[in-house]
Amino acid sequence: MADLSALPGGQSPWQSAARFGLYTLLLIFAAYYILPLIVVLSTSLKDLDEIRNGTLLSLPTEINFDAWGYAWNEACIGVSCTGLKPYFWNSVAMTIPAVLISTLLGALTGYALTKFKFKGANLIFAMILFGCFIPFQVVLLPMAQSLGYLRIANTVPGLVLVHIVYGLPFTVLFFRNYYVNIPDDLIKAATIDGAGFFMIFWRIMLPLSPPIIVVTIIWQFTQIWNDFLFGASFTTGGGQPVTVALNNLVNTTTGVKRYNVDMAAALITAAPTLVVYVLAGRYFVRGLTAGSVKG
Amino acid sequence: MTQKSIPAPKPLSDWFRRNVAKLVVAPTFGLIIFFVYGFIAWTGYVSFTKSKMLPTYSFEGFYQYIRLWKMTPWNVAMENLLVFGSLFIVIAIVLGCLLAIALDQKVRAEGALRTVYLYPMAISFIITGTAWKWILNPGLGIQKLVQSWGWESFSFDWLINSEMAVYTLVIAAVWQSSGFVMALFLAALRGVDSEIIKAAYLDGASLSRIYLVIILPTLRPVFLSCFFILTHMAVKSFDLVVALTGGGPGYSTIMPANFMYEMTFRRNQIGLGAASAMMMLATVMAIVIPYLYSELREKKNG
Amino acid sequence: MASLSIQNVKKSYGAIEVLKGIDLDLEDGEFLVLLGPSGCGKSTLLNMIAGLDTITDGEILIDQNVVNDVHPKDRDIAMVFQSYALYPNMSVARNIGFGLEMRKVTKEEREKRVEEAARMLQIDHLSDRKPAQLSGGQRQRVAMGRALVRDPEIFLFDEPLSNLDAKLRVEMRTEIKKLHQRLGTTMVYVTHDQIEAMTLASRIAILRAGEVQQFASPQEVYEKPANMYVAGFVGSPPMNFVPAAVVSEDGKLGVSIERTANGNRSSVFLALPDDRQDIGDWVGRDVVLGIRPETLTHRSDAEISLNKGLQAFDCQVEVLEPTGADTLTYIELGGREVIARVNPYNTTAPGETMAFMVDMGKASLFDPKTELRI
Amino acid sequence: MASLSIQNVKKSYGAIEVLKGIDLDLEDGEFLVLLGPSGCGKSTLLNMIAGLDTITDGEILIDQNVVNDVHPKDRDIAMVFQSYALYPNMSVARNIGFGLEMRKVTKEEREKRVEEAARMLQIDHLSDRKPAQLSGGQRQRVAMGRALVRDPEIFLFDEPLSNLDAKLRVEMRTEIKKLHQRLGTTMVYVTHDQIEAMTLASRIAILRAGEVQQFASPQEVYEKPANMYVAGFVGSPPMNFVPAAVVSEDGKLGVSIERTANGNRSSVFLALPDDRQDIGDWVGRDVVLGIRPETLTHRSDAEISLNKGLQAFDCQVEVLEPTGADTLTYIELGGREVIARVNPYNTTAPGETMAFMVDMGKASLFDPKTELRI
Amino acid sequence: EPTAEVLHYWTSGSEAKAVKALKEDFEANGGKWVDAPVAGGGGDAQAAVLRSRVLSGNPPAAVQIKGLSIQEWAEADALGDLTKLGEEEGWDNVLPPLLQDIVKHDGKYVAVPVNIHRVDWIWANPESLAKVGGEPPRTWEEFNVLADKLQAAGITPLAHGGQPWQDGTVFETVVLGMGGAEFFNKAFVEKDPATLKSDTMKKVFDQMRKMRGYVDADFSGRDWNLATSMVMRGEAAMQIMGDWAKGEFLAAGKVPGKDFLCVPTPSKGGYILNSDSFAMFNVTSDDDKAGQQLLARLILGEKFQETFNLYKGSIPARMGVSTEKFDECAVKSMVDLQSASESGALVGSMAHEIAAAGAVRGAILDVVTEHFNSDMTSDVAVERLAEAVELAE
Ligand SMILES: Nc1ncnc2c1ncn2[C@@H]1O[C@H](COP(=O)(O)OP(=O)(O)OP(=O)(O)O)[C@@H](O)[C@H]1O
Ligand SMILES: Nc1ncnc2c1ncn2[C@@H]1O[C@H](COP(=O)(O)OP(=O)(O)OP(=O)(O)O)[C@@H](O)[C@H]1O
Ligand SMILES: [Mg+2]
Ligand SMILES: [Mg+2]
Repeated sequence: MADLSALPGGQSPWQSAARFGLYTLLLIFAAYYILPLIVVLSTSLKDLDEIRNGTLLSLPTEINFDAWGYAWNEACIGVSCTGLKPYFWNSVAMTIPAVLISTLLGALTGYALTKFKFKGANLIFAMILFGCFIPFQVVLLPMAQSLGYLRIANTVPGLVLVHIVYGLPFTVLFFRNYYVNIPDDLIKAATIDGAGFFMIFWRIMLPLSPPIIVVTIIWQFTQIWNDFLFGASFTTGGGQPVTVALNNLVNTTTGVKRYNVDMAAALITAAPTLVVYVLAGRYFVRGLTAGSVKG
Repeated sequence: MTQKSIPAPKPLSDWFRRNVAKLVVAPTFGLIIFFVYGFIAWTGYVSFTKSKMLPTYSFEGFYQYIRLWKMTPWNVAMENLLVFGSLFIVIAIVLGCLLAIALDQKVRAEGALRTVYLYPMAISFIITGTAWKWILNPGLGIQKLVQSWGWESFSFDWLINSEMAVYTLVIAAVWQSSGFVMALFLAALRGVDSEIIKAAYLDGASLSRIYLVIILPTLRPVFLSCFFILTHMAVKSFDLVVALTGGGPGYSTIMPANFMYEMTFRRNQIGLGAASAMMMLATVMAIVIPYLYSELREKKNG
Repeated sequence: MASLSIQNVKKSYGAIEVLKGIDLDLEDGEFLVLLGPSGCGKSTLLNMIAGLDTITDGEILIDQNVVNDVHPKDRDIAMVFQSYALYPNMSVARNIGFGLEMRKVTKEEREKRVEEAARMLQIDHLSDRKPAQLSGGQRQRVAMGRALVRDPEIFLFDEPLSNLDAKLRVEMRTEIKKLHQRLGTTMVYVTHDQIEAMTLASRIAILRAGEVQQFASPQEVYEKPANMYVAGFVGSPPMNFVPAAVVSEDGKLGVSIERTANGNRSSVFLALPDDRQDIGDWVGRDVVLGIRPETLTHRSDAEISLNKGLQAFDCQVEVLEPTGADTLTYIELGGREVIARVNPYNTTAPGETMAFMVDMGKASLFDPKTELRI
Repeated sequence: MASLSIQNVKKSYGAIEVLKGIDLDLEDGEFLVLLGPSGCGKSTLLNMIAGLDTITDGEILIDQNVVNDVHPKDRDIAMVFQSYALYPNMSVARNIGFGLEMRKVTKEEREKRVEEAARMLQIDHLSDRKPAQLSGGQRQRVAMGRALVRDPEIFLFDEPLSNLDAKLRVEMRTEIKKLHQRLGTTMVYVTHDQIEAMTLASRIAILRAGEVQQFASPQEVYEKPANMYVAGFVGSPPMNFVPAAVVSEDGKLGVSIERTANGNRSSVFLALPDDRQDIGDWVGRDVVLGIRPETLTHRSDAEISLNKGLQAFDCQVEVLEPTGADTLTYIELGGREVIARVNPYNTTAPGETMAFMVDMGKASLFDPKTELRI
Repeated sequence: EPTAEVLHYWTSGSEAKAVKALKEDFEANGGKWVDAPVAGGGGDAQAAVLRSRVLSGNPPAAVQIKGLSIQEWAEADALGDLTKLGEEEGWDNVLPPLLQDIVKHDGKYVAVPVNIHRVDWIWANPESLAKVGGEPPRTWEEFNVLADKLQAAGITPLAHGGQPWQDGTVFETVVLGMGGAEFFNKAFVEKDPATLKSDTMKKVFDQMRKMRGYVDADFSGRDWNLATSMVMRGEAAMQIMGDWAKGEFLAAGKVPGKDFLCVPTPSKGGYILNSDSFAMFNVTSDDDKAGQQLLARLILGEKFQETFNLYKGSIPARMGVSTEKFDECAVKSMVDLQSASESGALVGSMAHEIAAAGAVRGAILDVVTEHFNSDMTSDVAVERLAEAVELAE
């Protein structure tokens, strides 16, 4: 948008005051957003005595990474004291295929629904979209039964399937809204050039999709990585994702709470998604600009 | 130039070519039909039974629904959804929009600020819930901090006040989602035709006028998108309650999803849980179906 | 090269009939321009020829073969789109060669042909660029190259110049013209710009709301427009329409035009050339006289003496619009604003009276009711 | 109404100098057209006049007042944008009245003036529609209405017609012309379409890469282009440039042009009119002869006898491009492709030889090195 | 190879150690242990997992569930039969009758108990009591007097965490104390509306209202162990909590009788019992079946009973385990259990799902916690209680 301060007659004292107010506002909200992270981070760096005696908002007097090492390598989850490490890799193994498959299926479906419109395509899209709104608690029981019938209950493929299914409405939505804005002429040109459905998808549509692929992958990655409910319900023991392990570690029913370990574990669990957002956040906004939002 | 002959159509590959789009959509659609609509149907059926520990399948009519609406916790949950939902949606939209506008003023360090606003979206409430619990806890967090600065009478005890606790949910939920709303608005603001703004300057409108009267109204679709994204989050909010208040004090902050979960899994009342799930779905449908309808209408024309 | 035949082709979207039975026949090597306003169904027809849209009724034949059910890629056509539809992710060379690649042409062969096409269009130095790095004119050339390299039976163009600026448009128009002269391939070209149609076409089909108004050579369309719609659509500035009555004066057939000059009503008589005696039965009836601006100009006695059709009269000048080569002069005739194309050296200031002449040999007469040419 | 003076105005974006010292002076009520190719800085200059962009160096004066630091809204100017920039959420009436609303004009007054402007532009029946429900031409009118209703000192237009189709463009051009004639307000109009510039301007400033090439009346720009760039930019088809040498033959000054007709080299001599004796020192040196297509046409002895400047020669025809009113005929002169504008009735088939005449009184001569007019 | 997948929610601290002991024992006896912990909310999350596993036809071999849930799962035909093993091992002779009722369905053993927790404890800080010259209370009146004194002295009388199950824990001790065992059972086991609406129940709620006053401002949502540490630090004087709280004191190096006191909540020799148990689900493979047998045998073995309960802070489920290694609180618990059992003052915990199953317990807690967190009158509370219990079934 046009830059107000660049206008002639725009550099009045009023303007500088407004500018000051603007920055104040931005910083106050930055504090609001960053506060919980700071609390978690500083707690994870304190030792237990300091936590018992100080306030939560006080900064650690001495930086201490013991809790991190303990949470990663040693903390007991149930009877096995392996730390979060194995569970972390479980999550990786589950998230990557689920994200990739749901993104690919979403892209294909979005493409078919926009560029090869057939009768009822809109209705099908609407029906798929409605899936976004189904609360996951509702599907736990029938899903358990279905996974049992499919003989993939309590397995990683089972969990991957669940995440693909409930991620699809979002990925289809993203891709469809993006592809709607890609000119039909491109498809026509490629058709005349002799490319078929999959060739066009592979050679024309996918190379045009990086912005929306970034948005979709970030979204799906966050959703799936952070999922607790499905992970807890459809896996047990050593196959559990890291969020469930974190919960097991943090939610003590009896015993002494080691807050620094809890917080370190929480940060370890959150690290991948945090890193993704910090590194790719810019592409996220750019991708949203590129078409997943109307208007 | 040589004469090239035009090949005759081949029936099989032609059939495939004509139907390939449908074939590609079929797996996705099939999955959705089964795992969304099939499950809704299953839940719908179970809500008409007296299932307890495990689902049973003998039809019992509206028994569970009648029971459901007689239960105080359910009514509280629906009320909470209304209060929490409307506050959460309104505040997140207003705040997200405000931040987007502020960030759109060519500010320095925009990238860093944007990341700070956006990151809560990345973290599950299972994780940050604890932090918020501490921050909002009068004896540990902000209240204690401010009091230790010398303002002894300062009080911020919403978390433990059954009248106010629901608002702490709003604070934390807004914290998590408003950055996303900000990103949506920012994306849309970046797409506004700069000539329109120039025209408005020439027409003598001030910056605030330009935003209020000209830009924001053109962002109507973004408002709608945000509204529905936030609605879906509000209806689905579960983790938030579990992590922050555990539904308490009492059950003053329980949400329909928590109620459903509690009934189904803790109290072995699958039928009742299914009935509450159907009520949630009905609520969602009442909001979403008009949206989907208008969305597709618009797409067709534009 | 191929002939193209469109036989009673119809297209409906749901209840809306977009094309209402189109009949067109084209020989090998012809250049057909489909001309019409926005929304008249030009693109729809072109898409149907390409096979990108199904045909509701009727038949399309390429080289005497019905192609209604042939897949676009098997029709051996190439198409240039208004938006160019270049593949944004591919380099120029890749864009041009994509059609060959899909047809499994060997790499060497492909490269040879791409280079050839690129050189022909003078874009060989751009081979490695992406479309986003090209100017409008360059993109247009790439789009043409993509069509060219395939050496198809028929070229289709959908308003290929409308995204270019005025200057480039003229240049590219000439290039397309030359291309056609060189290749001799059958071409179908869609536009709503009549000047493009006139300069390029060997035959023009003028469409209006899904119906062909006239299908003829540019010259015929220009000089003998089938109806007032065509007459008004072709030519810029458009043909002047003046209400008139056919009269016979001193034994000569002609038209009489009412005028209101400075509050005084008067009439002008313009004699028709002798070869228009066919309209004898129209005497005493109202007609619409169609005069092209370039046939209405400042009086030149030298020319009048040479051309029998030229008729002179005086008139007050209202507005002047210089275009450089000519000055458009607005006068009032029969209650209508009428444009005359005058040499800049012969103009008068607005408000003054000037001597005009009109070439009645090139005038058209229309029936005011049916709007058809008489 | 106001005068406008632009004095040595410069603009840089970072290290890039986009405008390199522009000087323009405009009287009350003039119609200035800024003409130039894409990216030459036209919009930048217009934005600076409007106050939408800061001035790096130099001064802009409106009515003798320096406005460099005056806020856009206080400059009393109105602007019509290329994209129209209508407020999408407001009705037509509200769009037009918004500027008045911001200036706290009372509701009655506002409604009166909006209605007046709408009626003037014939969009009064559309008052309640939203911009999205309007056609291109209607939107354009609303954008004009928005400017009009404010009754500003200066109107600015940034390519207001470039989004319209050919036909509408011509219509709207005439309307803007009439508007200026009626209001008499000072107007500044940006375009890259030379025909718009020619028809509308009282003065044209031709820009190229941030520099003014010529600042003069349309007639002067057309007939006496300051350099080859201007000559090539104005006029469609553009001026023909032919390499030639100034010679003195039989005591008459003229230019000699080399030709290669059917493999035989020969030369054509074209005498210059007597009033061009000023170029005596150029004898024996190379020049570029500039001939506008309309001054190069089929031979007409009647005219040659009347106009001393007309010189005749024969030439082989290469390509024909009929445009309806005229046929563009391509011939080869001095190794260049040259366009002649010929009456359709006097054309010959390509490949045949035809008799031409050229009006040397209207020819321009350029220095091949500096490209400046001699 | 006997295999057992064990689904439990003992995920950390002393519990995890206790489970680990079982695992090691199991493995030492040639079994293969598949650990399936699901922490959170006293089994909330586990409940969902178990449901999913059963519905998907793939239940874990042993699941930590308790009280009436065992009966419900047994009714749903989801549990296996351990009767043969029970006969071989003579469980009828070593298990207290109340526990036998819990783990038997239709006279068949379907689960094995691992421990006995006493719920009705007051954990007190002797220093704080000394400051006001108070003695541990023997009646609720004494409790109130003491609490008032403590409050006057600026000490929070009652350390409490505002979570429904903690509210329920306090509530049931008051019910037992004011109404006695018969009243307790009539209300919670028989769900007798008249009892639920009785004046005694109103008095109970009056007492709860008083207790609310004894709690500090920040109690809401607090975890119980945080409340325990308040007592340890002397910020609060007493906490009403089951004997798992002892683990916290011990972990902090406190000595029973010296640094902290354990006294039963005021009642006439009553005892509220909570017991964890492992239910054996229907499994198909022989390995799993063998694993279940082995596990059941080990759990009720004397050795395990001792180690496990030393870690966990509870007392053995089977009788006749040597008291030698147990601390004074545990010994007191054993003695009181014996006498309560004989006098008929032994009841199962409502808050911990021994006396009442999920739905009823939940409904009761709903009302209790709402009353505790609002200014609802006792009259309204009893009405609501009766109504909620009726609706729950
Ligand atoms: N898929 C469709 N469904 C319904 N109507 C359509 C569809 N495609 C085109 N039309 C309608 O068919 C008519 C002709 O469209 P077409 O695109 O052929 O026009 P056109 O002559 O190419 O116009 P333009 O010059 O604007 O490109 C229009 O009125 C249009 O609204
Ligand atoms: N904000 C900016 N930063 C850097 N360069 C700019 C900026 N705005 C314009 N330019 C450059 O200034 C030059 C002139 O731009 P301007 O928009 O005035 O061209 P124009 O003559 O209006 O072209 P067009 O006909 O395409 O509208 C261009 O080369 C453009 O790239
Ligand atoms: Mg079209
Ligand atoms: Mg511009």
